Order: sequence, then structure tokens, then C-alpha cells
Amino acid sequence: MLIQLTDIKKVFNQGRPNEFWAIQGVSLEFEPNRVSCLKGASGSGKTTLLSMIGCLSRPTSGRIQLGERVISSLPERFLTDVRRHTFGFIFQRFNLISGLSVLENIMLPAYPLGLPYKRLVATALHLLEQFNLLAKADNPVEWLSGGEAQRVAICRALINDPQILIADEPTANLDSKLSYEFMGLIDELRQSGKTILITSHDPEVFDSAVVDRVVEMHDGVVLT
Amino acid sequence: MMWLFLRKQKYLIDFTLSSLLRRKGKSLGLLAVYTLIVFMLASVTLFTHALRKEAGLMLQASPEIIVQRMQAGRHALIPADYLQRIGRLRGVTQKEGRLWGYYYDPAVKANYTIMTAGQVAAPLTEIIIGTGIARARGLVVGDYLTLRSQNGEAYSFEITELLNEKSELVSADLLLMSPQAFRRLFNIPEGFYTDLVLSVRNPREVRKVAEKLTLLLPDTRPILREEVLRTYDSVFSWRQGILFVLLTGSILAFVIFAWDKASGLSAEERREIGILKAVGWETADVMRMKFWEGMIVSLSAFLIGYLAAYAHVFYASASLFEPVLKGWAVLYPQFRLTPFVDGLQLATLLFFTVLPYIVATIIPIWRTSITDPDAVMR
Amino acid sequence: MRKSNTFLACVFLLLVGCIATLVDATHRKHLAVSDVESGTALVRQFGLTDLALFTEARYTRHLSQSDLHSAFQDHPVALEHFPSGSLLLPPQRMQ
Amino acid sequence: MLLNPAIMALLLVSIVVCSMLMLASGFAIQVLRHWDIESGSERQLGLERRTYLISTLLIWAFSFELMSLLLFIYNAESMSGQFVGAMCATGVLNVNGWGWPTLFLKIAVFFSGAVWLALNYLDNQGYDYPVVKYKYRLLLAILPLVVAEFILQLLYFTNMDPDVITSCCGTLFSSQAEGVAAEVSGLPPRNMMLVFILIGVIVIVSGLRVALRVRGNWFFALLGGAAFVVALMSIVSFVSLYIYEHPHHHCPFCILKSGHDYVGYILYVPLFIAAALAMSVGALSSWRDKPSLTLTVNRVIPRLSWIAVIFFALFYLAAGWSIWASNLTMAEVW
Repeated sequence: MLIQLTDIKKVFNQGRPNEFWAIQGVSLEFEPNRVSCLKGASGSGKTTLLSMIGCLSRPTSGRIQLGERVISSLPERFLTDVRRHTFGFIFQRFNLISGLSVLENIMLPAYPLGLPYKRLVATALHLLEQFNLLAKADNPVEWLSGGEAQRVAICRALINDPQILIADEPTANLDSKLSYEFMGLIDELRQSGKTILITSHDPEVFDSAVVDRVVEMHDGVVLT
Repeated sequence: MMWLFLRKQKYLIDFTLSSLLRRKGKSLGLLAVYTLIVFMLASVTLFTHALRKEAGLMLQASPEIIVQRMQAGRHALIPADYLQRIGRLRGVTQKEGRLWGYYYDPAVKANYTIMTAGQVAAPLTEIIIGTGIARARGLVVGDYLTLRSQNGEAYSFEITELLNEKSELVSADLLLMSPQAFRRLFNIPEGFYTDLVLSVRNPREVRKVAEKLTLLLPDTRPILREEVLRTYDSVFSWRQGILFVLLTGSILAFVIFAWDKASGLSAEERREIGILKAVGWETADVMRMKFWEGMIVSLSAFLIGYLAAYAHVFYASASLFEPVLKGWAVLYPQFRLTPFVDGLQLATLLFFTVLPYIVATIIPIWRTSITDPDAVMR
Repeated sequence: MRKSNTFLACVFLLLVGCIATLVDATHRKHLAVSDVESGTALVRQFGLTDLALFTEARYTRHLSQSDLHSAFQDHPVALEHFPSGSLLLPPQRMQ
Repeated sequence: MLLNPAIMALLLVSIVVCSMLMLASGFAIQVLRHWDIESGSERQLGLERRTYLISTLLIWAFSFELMSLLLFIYNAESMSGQFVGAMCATGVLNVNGWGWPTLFLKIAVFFSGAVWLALNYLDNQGYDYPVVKYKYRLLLAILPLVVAEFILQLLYFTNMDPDVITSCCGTLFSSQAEGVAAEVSGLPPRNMMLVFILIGVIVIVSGLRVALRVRGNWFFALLGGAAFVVALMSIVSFVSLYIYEHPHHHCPFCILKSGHDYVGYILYVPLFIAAALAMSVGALSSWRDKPSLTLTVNRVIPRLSWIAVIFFALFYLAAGWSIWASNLTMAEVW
């Protein structure tokens, strides 16, 4: 699914003294089935841009087109629907919910869809098997190591079988060996047909051979 | 369509239970307080309602009209010739004088209600007593009870019978003796009664009879059975009401507690909501999840509280209320109430307990649910 | 077992308990018919007018028969000296 | 009479519902003033989030209101012992002039709430919130009803004087008595029965037409309302007579009691549901032309009308059955 951004602007605290233009007119296009990386220092607006693409927030002005559909003017109610069917998210600190088991964490994004329970569990177990986590299915997530938590986060992102994966600083909490492994997983996902968007200022990521395209951002505008 | 809806709700319940279990102490504390409140209110409701129904049923048989003579605003003995003065009132099928009064027994510091009965075999020496008196004085059939008369003489009476213990709610403190013994004990001359009792067959005529009586005998006041029943009816709902008002304090405290719990989210919980929204939960899903949280707590509390109250009132004879009802009285009837439960009681209870909780949490829940989904990325 | 199933099972049990109270109430009402009848018989026989719940004073014992000038009853809605009096509203016509 | 727990509960519900609606209306006014779906500004985002709160508040408010309607009738029933001559709920409602108006307002609030919730559902299906302004204007129109209900109910309960002699259903509904209720029961049962059957047939046929062809929605909605009124009048005028098997007992509430096998619930519940659904069909059908709603409306309306038709049919079957199974013969009375 092609993602087109046209003149995207995003302002926080509009009309107040601390008004802040996080994104100041960005036009971009992301091809399907590629790995793209948004690179830039923290505060450059890459995360804000990614959250707008991922339907987590709405641009103040501009137009985001996802395939045939314009999503930039959709209210939150409907954005969510687009989001949960199209995007899978991997967050910086993995953001697993502690106290729940690995299996429950993975199934969380599918809860509002109301799939039959057995089918959902089967899908989740299949994913766990794929990522070598089957033995940990019933453990609470607090017991996991960093690498395992990362893989659980990927499983969670994949539970609804999204076309596009969004990873926000995925390697920030990993050592270089685990980061390398992570990029390997990303490569596998790309080969299975997913489109992947990553933000990072980690050279392990944007210099990786897996990444097809690097977009550099600074102060809310695209440099390259 | 319906199955989809039910499945969604089950997933939400799954998640809610997990998060409640994670904060076991807090959730159980809330549940305990809530259950206690439901238990108290339900006990009051069930108890007073059952008492009201029981009183209504039993007193259905009490006399239609009682005529008391008032002298200087006080209840006085009524001369027997008032029966003649009443004459033949249309609708009155029967009229007779009653003798009854109170006897203070210094031995146990109790007030007995003494009534007269015609069918005592040996009029001057035999009495029938209620089980409450028997218990207080440790008396059995065949024992003697000595009562001091008005002029200081002591009379001994043999107890020939105890009143049926099943009727203790009306008869615990009754002492039945013959009219002769009563007159001798209290020094009441022949030709006087405590009050008169009239039977009226047609209930529609009772008021008319009463109006005629007040014209005919201006120094008397008629007390109608329906008035008595109505009074008891309102007395018990009034009493229930006043207890509810008193318990409103605890309900309010609880509501504030619930509000506080719902609005004072920890950073951890806020992050969790953010994650849920980021991974694809819609605001409405989060609200529904929080709604289930309230539902799980209030439903459990309501059902457990109600069941406990039922057991307390109808199987443990409302033992927690006994000290309150008993007050300073020595003779307290032992009774097991017949359960009367109706939809109105349950609905009222529901409104008093579940509704404030729901209302108190709506806005905090909404505030939580509108957390920005991209909050976790910042 | 899935948590929601456990919970729904518990709620179901509690609901069954609640329905059981209704059944129990009807059942005991039938059992108590004779008790109530013995009470009613006594009421009819002696023309009783009140429950023997509050026996500490004359006017609390026969609430419907008490007059305006019983001891301590200074004011119809004055707070009562007796604990039970605080629970009872004076008879309607005395207000 | 204010210290009766059920009365306190009813007043509590009224106060709560009133304040919930006022709160919601306050928000609704802001939405009406600043709504701009095209904008992605923070204010618009805030307003959109407010709609969740308003919906939740109103869903609860209207469900409380429904429960309070039931409680109101139960309570009237249970208080009949405390009034001279009031033998059932009718007598208690007659204790003063506010009883019946309160009941009618409660019913009105029930129906407007049902219609509002239907619109709210519809609005949440369209990606551009097409009904939003209309929906909130309707909310502002419902608010006075709820406030009036609160005031009337308060007047009703505070003006209850337990010593007033009120007429019980026996005397109230005898044909000589005056007032609305008496006029209803004085209607010639034979004509009433004809109207009852006629409107029953028409409403079911028109409902089927909506369900199958999505035609004549407004006609069905209006008929649903009319059928509701006629049904209530018929219950007072002749259905109740057959249930009580007594030629002069017209009370519409006693049929809810156990003595009559709770047959009232089988009559009233389907009737209320069916009428509410029929009215909702009318409210929804005017939004068929909105591009973002056409699909939803075309999907929802037949479904709603099917359910409405089924419940109307249930009601008429229940009414017919209770007349047929009755031992009462009206031959001499008519």
C-alpha cells in the first residue's frame, strides 16, 4: 500500500505562547514492501511524523493518503479502525503491559476485534513459535530478557496481520548484538511482504543493508 | 452480530480481570467496602420490609374500631353504659368492652401487657402468659407468679398455659387473666372498661361509623384499624428511610473513594491506557473496558452483599439489629421473620448502591480514555 | 481456565443464589402460614393492635393506642429518650 | 413522604439524570458552536473526544430513566396501603394532580431517549459525523422534558398527603367519573376494539413494507406512535376487563401483579420496545441521503423494523390471547 504525504504540518499548543510547529510542511512517499528509515536527532519531528502516518494522531493541515484512502481528515473513531487493520507498532521501550502473560500481551491488539478465542490463541501461538518464544507463552512479561521482550513486541505488532510495521527507535534499549539480530528479523518480515517504517538515530539501523531508504529530518523538515 | 458483540465483551472482561488482579489489594479493598455498604442497606431493607409485611398480615385481624374515652386529653376508663349510648349504629355487627393495661414487674424491670380472657378455668387464680415473660422470669407451666395489686396485696397466679411461641411477635409480653382477677388487681369498679371494640362488617362503612361515633360520644376518640395499618406501613418505610439517610454518609464516602480511585490514575496505569490505544484500542473500547471494571466490582458487591443480607436477616434473625431494636426493653420477642422480597426493594437497593458508583466514575473514566494514543511514543 | 469464564461462572452462581433466595422466600412463606395464622388468631381473639417489638415503655408498646400525655413525650417529634424511640415516628395523628 | 426509600431513590435518579443531561447539554452547546470536521486543530480534536463523554452520559441517563419508570409504577403500587381508599397504583397516582403528568413525562422521555440513542448510533457510523449537530439540537430539546419531569415528580411526592381520600380504581374508572382516565374507560369497547384491530393490522403491514422494501418509513413511525396510544387506551378500555374477568375493573397497573400471572409485562414490554423502534426507524430514515450513511441506514432500518414488527405481533398476540382465554363475556354489558 502506497503512503503519500502532501504538505503535512503539525502544531502543538496552537494559539498559546508555547506554540510549537513540530512538522513544517513535509511531502513524502513510501513505497510498499520496502524498509524505510527516518533518521534525525531527537526533537527533529520524526516520531511525530511517524505517529501521523500510523494514524495515532491527525495532522493540523496537509493530506495523508493510504493507498486509495485519505486518512488525514478522519476522526479518531475511524482512524483507530484503519490503524488496527493496517499498522503494527513496535515501540522504543517495547511497552509491554506488565502483569499480563506473554500470550495475553500478544493478543491485546486483537481484543476489540472480537475474533473467536480459539482462533486468536492459535494465531498468537503460531507467532510465538515463529519467534522461538513458545516456551514463554504463559510467563509474565516481567520475566523476559531484553531480546525476548523485543521479539514479544514484534509478535504483538503482527497479531492483526498488518501490512505496514512501524518501529519507533526499536534498538534504543538493545546492545549491538541484539540490534543486529533485530535487523535480521526486519529483513525476514520485509521478505514476507510487509512495508516497514523505522525511526532511529542508531547507525546500526540506518547503515544496515536491510534498510532500502533513509530520510533525514531536522527541525520538522526533510533534509534529503 | 450478537456473538461478535459478546466475544468482544468477554475479551474486555479478560483484560479487566487481569488488571484488577494485578492490583489485588486495592481491588479487594474496594470490593469489601462496597459489599459492606450493600450488606447494610440490604439488611435494613429486607428487615423492615419483612416486618412491615408481617405486621400488616397479622394486624389485619385486629378490631375495626376501638373507642377510647379521653378525659382532659388523657386516656380514661370508659363507662359500660357507653355501649348502650352507642345503641344501634348501622353497620356495627358487634360491640364489647375490653379490659387491659400494663403491669410493671420490678423483679425483672419489665412492662407486661395484661389483657383479659374469658376462658380461664379458675378465674381468680389462673393466668396464661406469653413466652417472652416466661423466658424473662424463667417460668414454666405449673409455676406461680405473684403480682402486687393496686392496694398492696399480693396475689399468686398459677400459670396454666403458655401462648404459642410462633405468635411471639405479638404476644411476647402478654399476660392473660380473667376480668374478675383484672378488676381486683387494678381496683377497677364494675361498669367500667379500658376501651370499647366495635366490629363493622363492611369496610366501606367504617369511616361513616367513626364519624357518627364522634358526634354521639364527643369525649371519645375512635381508632380505626386501617389507620393503625397505615401508620405501621408508613412507620416502617419512614424508619427504613431514616436509616437510608443515615447510611447516605457512608454511600457518599464510598462514592468519593470510587471517584478518587477512578480519577487518580497512577503513571503506570496511564501508560497502559496509552499502550492499549496505540496498539489499536479505540476510545470507546477503553471506556467499555473501564465500564466492565465498574460492573465487575459493583455486580459482585451487589450480589454478595444481598446474599449475605438475606442470610443475616432471615437465617440469623437479623442479630446485628437486635440491640438497636431491643433498646432498653427486657422483653424482646424471639421471632424468625418470613422472607418477603420484592422487585421494588431490590430496585431501590440497586439505585442506592450501583447508580452512585456508576455516575461517580463516568467522567474519570472518560478522562482516562481520551489519553492520546501517541502518548507512548513521546 | 479463561478469566472471563471464571468470572461469568461466579456471577452465574451468585445469580443462582439470588434466585434461590426468591424460591426460599416463597417456600418459607408457605411454611410460615401456620405461624402467621396463630398470630392472627391471637390478634383476633384479644383484639391486639400492635407488635410486641418495643416494650420498654407503655407508649412504645402500644404505639397506636398511646395518648398525647405519656411520660417523657414532650413533643411529638422530639428525639426520644428510648433507643427504639429514635427509630420510630410518632403516630401520624400526633404530629 | 420524602423519607420513603423508593421515593428517595426516584428523586435521586431524577437529580442525577437532570445533572447528567445538563452537563451533556453544556458540552453539546460548545460542539454546536465550534464544530468543524474539516479542521485538524486541537480544539476540534477535543470536541470530538467530548462526543464520547456525551454519548456515555446519555446512554446511562436514558437507561436510568427507563428503570425509574418501572420503579415509579412499582412504588405507586406499594404505597397503595398508605392512602385511604387507594387500592392500587391508580389511586396513588391520583393522590394529587402531579402523578399522571409525571408518568406521562417519564414515558415521553423514554421514547425521546430511544430515538436519540438510535441517532447517536447512526452518527457514530458515518466517518464525517453527519448527524452531529442535529443530534445535539435534539438533546437540547429533550433537556426541558427531563427537567420538567424532575419538577413534577418532586411536586408529586412533596404534595402527597396520606390522609387525602383518593379514589381507587373501582370508583375512578366507573363511567360517571370525570377526568382523562375515566373518559378512556368510558369509550365504547366495541368501537375501541375495532380501532385496536384495525391499527394493529395496518402497523404490522406497514412495518413489513419497511422491512422488505425500505418504503414508507415515516408512515410506519407515525403509525407506531398511534398504535402505542391506541394500545394503551385499549388496555384501559377493554383488555384489562378480560384479564381481571370483571366488567368494571379498568386499572392498567394491576395486570402487572402476580395475581394476574404478570401478564402486564407480556403486554407492555413488547409494546414499548416496538413503539420505540418504530419511532427510531422514522428518525433514521431521513438520513438516507447522506453519502456516508446510506449504507448504514439501508442496513439498519430493515433490521429495526423486523424487530419492531415481531414485537408488535407479540403484543397483539398476547392481547388477543388474554381476551380469548378469559372467562368474561361482555355480551350483556355492551
